[in-house]
Amino acid sequence: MLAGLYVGREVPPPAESVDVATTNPLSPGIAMNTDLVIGMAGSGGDGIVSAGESLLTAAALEGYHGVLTKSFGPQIRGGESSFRLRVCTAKVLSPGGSLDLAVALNWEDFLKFGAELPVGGQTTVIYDSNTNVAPDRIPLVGVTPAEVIPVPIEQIARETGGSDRAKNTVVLGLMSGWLGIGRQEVIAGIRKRLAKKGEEIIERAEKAFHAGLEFAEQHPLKTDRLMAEPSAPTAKFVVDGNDLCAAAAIVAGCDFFGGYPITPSSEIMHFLGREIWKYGGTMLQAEDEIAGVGAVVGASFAGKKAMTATSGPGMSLKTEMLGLASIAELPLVCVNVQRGGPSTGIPTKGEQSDLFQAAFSAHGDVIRPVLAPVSAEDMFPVTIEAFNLAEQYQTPVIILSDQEVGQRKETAEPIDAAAIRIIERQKPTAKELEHYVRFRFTETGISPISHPGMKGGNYLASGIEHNEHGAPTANGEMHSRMNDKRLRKFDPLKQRRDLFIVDGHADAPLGLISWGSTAGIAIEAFHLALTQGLRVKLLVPRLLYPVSEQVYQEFFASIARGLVVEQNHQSQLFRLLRMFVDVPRGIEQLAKSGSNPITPAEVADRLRQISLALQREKHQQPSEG
Amino acid sequence: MLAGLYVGREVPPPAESVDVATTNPLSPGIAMNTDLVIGMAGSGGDGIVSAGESLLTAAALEGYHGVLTKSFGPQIRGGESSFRLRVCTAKVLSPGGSLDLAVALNWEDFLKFGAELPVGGQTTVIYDSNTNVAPDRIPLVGVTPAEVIPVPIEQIARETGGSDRAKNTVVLGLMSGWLGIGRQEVIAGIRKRLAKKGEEIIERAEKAFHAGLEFAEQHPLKTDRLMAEPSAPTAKFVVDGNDLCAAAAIVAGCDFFGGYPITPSSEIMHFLGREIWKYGGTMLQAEDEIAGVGAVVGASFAGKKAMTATSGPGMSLKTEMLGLASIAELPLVCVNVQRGGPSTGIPTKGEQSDLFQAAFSAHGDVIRPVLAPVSAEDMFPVTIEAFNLAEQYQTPVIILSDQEVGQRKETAEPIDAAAIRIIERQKPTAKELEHYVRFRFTETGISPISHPGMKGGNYLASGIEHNEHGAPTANGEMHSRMNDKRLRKFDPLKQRRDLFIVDGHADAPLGLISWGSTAGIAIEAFHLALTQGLRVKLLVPRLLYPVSEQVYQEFFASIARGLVVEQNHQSQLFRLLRMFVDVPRGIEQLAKSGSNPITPAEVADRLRQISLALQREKHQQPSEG
Amino acid sequence: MSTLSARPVEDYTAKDYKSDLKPIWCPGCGDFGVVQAIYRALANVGRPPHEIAFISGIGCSSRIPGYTTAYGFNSVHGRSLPIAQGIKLANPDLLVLCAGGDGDGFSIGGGHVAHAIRRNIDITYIVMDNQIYGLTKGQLSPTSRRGLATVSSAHGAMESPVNPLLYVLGYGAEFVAQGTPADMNGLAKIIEEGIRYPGFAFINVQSPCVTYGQEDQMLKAQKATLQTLESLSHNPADRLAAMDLAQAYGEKLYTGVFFRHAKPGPTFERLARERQDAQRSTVKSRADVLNVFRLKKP
Amino acid sequence: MSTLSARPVEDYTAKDYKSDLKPIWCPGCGDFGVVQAIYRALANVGRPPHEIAFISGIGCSSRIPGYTTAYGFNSVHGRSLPIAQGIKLANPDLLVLCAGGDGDGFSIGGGHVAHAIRRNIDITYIVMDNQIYGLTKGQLSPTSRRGLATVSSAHGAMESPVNPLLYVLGYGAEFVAQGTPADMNGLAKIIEEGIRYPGFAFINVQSPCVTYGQEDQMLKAQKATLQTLESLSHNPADRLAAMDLAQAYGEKLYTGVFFRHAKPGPTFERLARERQDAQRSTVKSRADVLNVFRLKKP
Ligand SMILES: Cc1ncc(C[n+]2csc(CCOP(=O)(O)OP(=O)(O)O)c2C)c(N)n1
Ligand SMILES: Cc1ncc(C[n+]2csc(CCOP(=O)(O)OP(=O)(O)O)c2C)c(N)n1
Ligand code: SF4
Ligand code: SF4
Ligand SMILES: [Mg+2]
Ligand SMILES: [Mg+2]
Repeated sequence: MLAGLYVGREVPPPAESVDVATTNPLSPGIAMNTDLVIGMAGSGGDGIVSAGESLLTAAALEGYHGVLTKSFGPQIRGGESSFRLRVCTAKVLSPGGSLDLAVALNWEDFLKFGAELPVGGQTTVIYDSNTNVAPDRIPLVGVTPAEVIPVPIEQIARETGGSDRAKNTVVLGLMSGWLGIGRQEVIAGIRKRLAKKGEEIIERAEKAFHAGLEFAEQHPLKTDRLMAEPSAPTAKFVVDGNDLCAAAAIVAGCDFFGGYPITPSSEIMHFLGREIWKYGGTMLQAEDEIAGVGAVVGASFAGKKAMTATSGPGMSLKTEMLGLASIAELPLVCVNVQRGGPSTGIPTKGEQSDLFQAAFSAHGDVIRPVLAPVSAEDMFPVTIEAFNLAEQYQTPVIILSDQEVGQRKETAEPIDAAAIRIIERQKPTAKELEHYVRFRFTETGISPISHPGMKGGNYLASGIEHNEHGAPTANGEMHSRMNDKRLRKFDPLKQRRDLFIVDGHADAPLGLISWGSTAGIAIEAFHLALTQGLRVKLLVPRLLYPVSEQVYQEFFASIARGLVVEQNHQSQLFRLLRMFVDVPRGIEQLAKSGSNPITPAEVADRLRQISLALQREKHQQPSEG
Repeated sequence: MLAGLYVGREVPPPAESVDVATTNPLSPGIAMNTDLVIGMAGSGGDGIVSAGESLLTAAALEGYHGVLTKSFGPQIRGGESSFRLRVCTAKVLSPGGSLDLAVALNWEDFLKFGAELPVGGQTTVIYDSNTNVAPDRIPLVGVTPAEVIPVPIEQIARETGGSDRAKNTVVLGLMSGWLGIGRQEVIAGIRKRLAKKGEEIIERAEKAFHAGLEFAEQHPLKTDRLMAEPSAPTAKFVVDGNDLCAAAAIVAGCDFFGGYPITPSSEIMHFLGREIWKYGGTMLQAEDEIAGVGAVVGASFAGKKAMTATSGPGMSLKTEMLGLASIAELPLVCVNVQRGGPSTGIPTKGEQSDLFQAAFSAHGDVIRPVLAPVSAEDMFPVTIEAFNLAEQYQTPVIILSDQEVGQRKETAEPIDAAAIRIIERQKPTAKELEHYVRFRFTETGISPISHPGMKGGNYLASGIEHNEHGAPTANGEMHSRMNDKRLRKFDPLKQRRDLFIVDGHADAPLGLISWGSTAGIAIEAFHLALTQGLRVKLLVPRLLYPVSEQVYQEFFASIARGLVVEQNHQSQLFRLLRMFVDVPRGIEQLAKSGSNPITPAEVADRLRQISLALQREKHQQPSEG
Repeated sequence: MSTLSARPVEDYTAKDYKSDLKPIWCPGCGDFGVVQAIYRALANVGRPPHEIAFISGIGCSSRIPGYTTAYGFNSVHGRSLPIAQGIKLANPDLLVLCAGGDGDGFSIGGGHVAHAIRRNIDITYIVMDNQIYGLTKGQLSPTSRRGLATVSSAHGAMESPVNPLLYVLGYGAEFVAQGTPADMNGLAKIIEEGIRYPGFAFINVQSPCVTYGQEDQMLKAQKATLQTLESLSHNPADRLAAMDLAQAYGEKLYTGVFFRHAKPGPTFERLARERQDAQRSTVKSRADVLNVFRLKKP
Repeated sequence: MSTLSARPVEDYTAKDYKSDLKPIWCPGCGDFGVVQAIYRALANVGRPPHEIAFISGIGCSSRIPGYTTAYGFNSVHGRSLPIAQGIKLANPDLLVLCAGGDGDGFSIGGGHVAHAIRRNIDITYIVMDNQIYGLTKGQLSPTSRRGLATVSSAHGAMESPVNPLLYVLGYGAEFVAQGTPADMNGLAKIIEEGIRYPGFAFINVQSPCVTYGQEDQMLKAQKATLQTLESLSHNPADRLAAMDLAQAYGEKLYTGVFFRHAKPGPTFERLARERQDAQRSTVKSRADVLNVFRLKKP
């Protein structure tokens, strides 16, 4: 069973907080915020991301939930840089919609992020007054923010921190003041980070922070941005998807990683390059992706759990080896942290456009499971599950993550590794080793697998079609039986209901489906729609392929209309489902190419429209009787 | 328009001859055959294939139609070897069903081919009496052939030809005698082939041939196998799919081929390695498949028409480069002569299991056209079309051939290259070159393309997402627009009706769909079914992807039940269609893994069953009114 | 380079080869110097930009074609050489340049180098060797020194570096040189020589990565340590001597021409042209290719 | 080979390593001799078959693992080395053999050789070099001589052949040898030496293809021309001398050990084990890896 948060119907309660204010318990009458989105942009040297991380850590320490996404220009150094931080008193699953607070260290860089940092009528805009722009002249066309506040950020930084490199610390002070978060924690964090740099530097940083804080206190906001207390403050983890994937691999028993660097997946390799040795494992930075997955195939043949990770171009190169692993029936996990495609595409931005490839890139008749995590936190159970499926079914398993999930930082519930169930590959018994037959036709299609070092288990693995003993064959009937064995063995996997998040009224006529990094958005939209009174139900597959016909058929049974939400151009999940399931005609698609934001509000709107159309349709139907 | 034989409704008339005997005009009362299938097997050194080729050539010279397929064991030399030759008085499209005449030089090798050389109750079995098996003891279980004739083939060969290497010549004599084909032609062929070996050798061969002929005349068959005169004897070509593909490429204007050897595609490279220089082109045997297609991408960028060819494993390796060609919008043709998969699979036998890969192997949102020829002869128009589509749409185009089509020899109508329409890529005009914008957003999505050497056309090609000028961008909106451009440009292609073979009554309730090498079988089955009175219609797409929704919708409009026939395990075309078209529920699948024969009779049977079920269903429905 | 354009050489200056795209390299990156040297070399050679095809893979260094006015192709990681060969064979009249990083050329692309060289296709291949993966933010490259700690080798590299100079000499390259933007004149000169060499030319450039590189690889350090091969009176016609000097890669910084074959061998494209010329007369039109399928009475 | 099994050496004979699969090579193929030599070498080394992993790519020669009783892996074309490295790193106690053809190793697989060597993973890599593509029926291989006409080069090869011996020496291989089934004793001996060498060992075998090869490559011709390096009193510790002799590849048939490093360097797997041993003490259970995500009050 998939260990994790959102199994079966256990969907977290609606984030009631979304865009809804509560009252300040201290000074009743003043609304306090439960859910805020902050966006900040500047140039690469401005320490934007580290500011975002400080804020998230501080909030997490106080018991808040949060999601931090980062976005950069193509430059390695000196280009534009930004973060988006959503802080919430309850669990959040997406980076949210428009910004509540926007911070522009300079306008040129801020504008480069376009729709990624959306400013709306409810936004408070803060900018460095050194940009010499009047508050009513800020270069945002077509919007009138709630409030626009120039702050002499650079000036304060120079005066207190001694250099403009303290600008991010000043902003931390401002945020801390206006949000009421992390006074102690930010300072403590700064101290820790700068410990080696000496007391003088620390002192300056503290000064800069306090100056920001002071400015905030002296300039209260028109729209109050004080955060309410977190609902149930517990100890938190702060995770990012790539790191957590690597850590989960270690917990799952992974002893070998082979791969080749590629954005936005490299952190998985970096993490394992630091950590895997401690657990007796080995990390190999190979000469290319083919060699990386080749070494993984080898390690698996040698009896070890093994993984590789890459992004689109690397996936394309790994195609042949993945096919080999399928026919040789060797377990392995392959993570694709998707980015904008095709080809080199947009390396630094997420997209969900490699689903077709994940399912169908191999030549020949092949099934290999494809899983997708819905959040960074979800990377843990999904990675564990990927290893379990790989070992159980003796197959490559693909994890379809993406830049969004892979590189974002999130608060997460503490993980209890002991609660995880780990599956090991089925090895031949002593008796079976007496007359070992590697590819024996069994009822399940799964045959016990030996490995070098195991006496009596000697066999020939190959990419050539083979008989039960592994001997090459060109016989059509044997080929047919082996294909059948290799495909049929996945039948039980299609029965696994715990790999789906299902929520809502069983007989709702309106359906919402999404996957991977957009699933969080859809889940929030689902709860929004529920609060708006829509009769909607939700389906989020974490198992994308093979397609579990039954799960979808049951889901669709009551559905007249609905929406599939995904971050690609061709509605790839929607198309994939149609291959195996009778998808109701009323299902529409909300599909956007990568780095074009999809927001919960937008999805909920679309659902509302669909629901209205459905009602109109019903009324037009002649009444019965 | 696709130049070729089976365009639109121009399907050849039913091969009335199938399994139907006509009367001998010379001796009325004796039935003469219009359609015979001969199979022969022996060991590699026996010259099996050259015997088959001699017979086909002789038959073709007399105006018969024929299809010759070859099948071998995995050995390079000395292994088992076989041919199947179908000779017909009218056009044939498939290798046919059970054998009429089976020739076993030895039983061990014959049996290795199993279902590929099917012996039935109507078969005349000839075997070498040196195998010391009594005619009622031949090792074929579960069948009683019409007649079993031991012939001292080896003995005759030694006595007349002077060595057992003349066995195949003796068999040619036997066939010539029993079928009444090619007395002159076979001898003439032998003479030509052995011209250099001297008069003595030629004389011995002639003796061996005549000894066979004599034996046949002295031992008339119970079931007469004399062939009737061909219906309309015209000059013929004898083609095989791979060679014809290469030749068509030259006719289409291909100036560059880059590739890497792989069975069963290598003949394309061999042909071009011999011929392309004559037409000013270059053939590069690259170090691997990636380099092969890489060089093709380069040649295309340089303004030339270019092609690569491979089989499954090579396709997997070319994935990344094909994605590059898609986003850089560079024309190229990539031939996949499919074999049994996955992985190395069965290199020497055909399969149609790379369709999913052809359509979906690239990462990111990509469409690239996929075409499939229905016969060796069809390789000509399909290859021409592939180049035309590549140049017109600035895209890689995949031709899905397979071992069956690629390596079989067929009689074909003489090809008139002058009747072919060749499409050239749209180049910028002098005016456009003044301010050239490579990826300009145009109405069609197709932008004129320059190449090095063209003054003013200088631009940056890349696999990175780019703006209209080719400059790299990470902007989401630009990405979305470019994706749209690259996908939308194929809309007109989906309107091309001439890329489909459609036949039968427009309102037939029974549908038959097939593609590629199995299409010939399906077409024959379709005509069989018609003669049996079934109300059936036929659809054979030569454009497999993108899926032309409209063509299918129209076809399906009248359909209640039907059958999709293909040579793979997962019913890949059936699944692919479901993605884009509402496939009626009554459509069944006849799908077999590679090298498990599908015969016209079997398909027709299945259609009959489906039709019966349909009728039962209708009768069960309560009558109206 | 097979043919020089008709246009007189003096018509071109370095800026004719500079495009409008603003380089997004880090300030101080060695690649700025490399592209400058290329502009100068191209100006000296004097081919018009539209007769030049400039191909690269992926990496910081591989952005370079976009900063020139030539026809550029910023392709995929490690595959610049196959693409460049296809271009040159399709149109031997073009001047074909190829460039990329140490990872692009000797890790993922390492399998293509030997074959480009043994075919001897007239391409000038410039590797910007910074001993690191710049674009992907600082992982080990194949030329990184043993023991180097990077994001991908937290505990130090456990493999020996490749030796690009020795490799290509072993592959039989006829022109092998090394340069650095620390000596701009020298660099521009060897690039020009490489372009003028009538066959495959390999140029390794020690182009520092100021963001992820090591102190001793920076231009300043290079200036202090570099030794020109001329100053060592190395005879570039001596292949074994070149190999001997190449062994010092990673320890000594030699610049200049390691090897220039005294008698350039035939290029693949020249042999191809000869073959085409010899064969062309046997046919009249493309349709003739169909004759092989025609059945003739024996 | 890192550890010898406890079982005494004399327990094994060549036939313990011979499987029941009947080779489907052409009668007379050189590969028959190679597999015999491997049986003999393995028997001398004396590791039990189940502690041996034998990996190959695709080709006639790559069928060889199936003819032994070891754990075999007849993988995909050109990728035996990456797979073998994964196996050895996953379980350094195994004896890992790797084999394949000239095309498998130096054309499609050519990009992997240098990296296996610079990592110095203890694998013995045997290339059956027949200067042709056997399995695919006679195309040019990377070691085919210039001008050779084959099915894929009707008008003759236009490229120079690769030189496997010189390449691997350039890559820094510590053990480089050449053998031929024309001298079975010599061949068995160098394979045994290669296996016993504690690091990556490369063995080129001149294994004739009787179906598509040239007359002068057949065993008979080889017997007449081969010269043992011993007879030339070559010092296998001398790398430059080895390179010099290796230059004659394709012209002279030298057999024996070209190079054996006097002081074997550390293998990757040894360094990895040291690293594991050093780091292991810092953690108690796999769950400890999650500690990095734990927030602690600063
Ligand atoms: C197939 C593929 N694998 C990996 C990558 C990621 N990637 C891009 S550039 C690069 C290496 C960069 O190093 P180098 O070639 O030395 O160039 P530099 O940036 O140092 O100039 C990598 C691993 C990719 N784009 N494509
Ligand atoms: C990816 C891939 N490309 C091509 C092939 C076809 N193929 C199989 S073996 C081979 C080359 C055989 O030559 P070599 O490696 O020298 O081995 P030999 O048969 O001569 O022993 C080729 C091209 C393949 N199986 N897979
Ligand atoms: S990361 Fe290094 S190589 Fe890349 S642009 Fe910056 S300095 Fe240059
Ligand atoms: S084709 Fe050549 S290499 Fe292959 S088995 Fe036959 S003789 Fe050996
Ligand atoms: Mg680099
Ligand atoms: Mg070979």
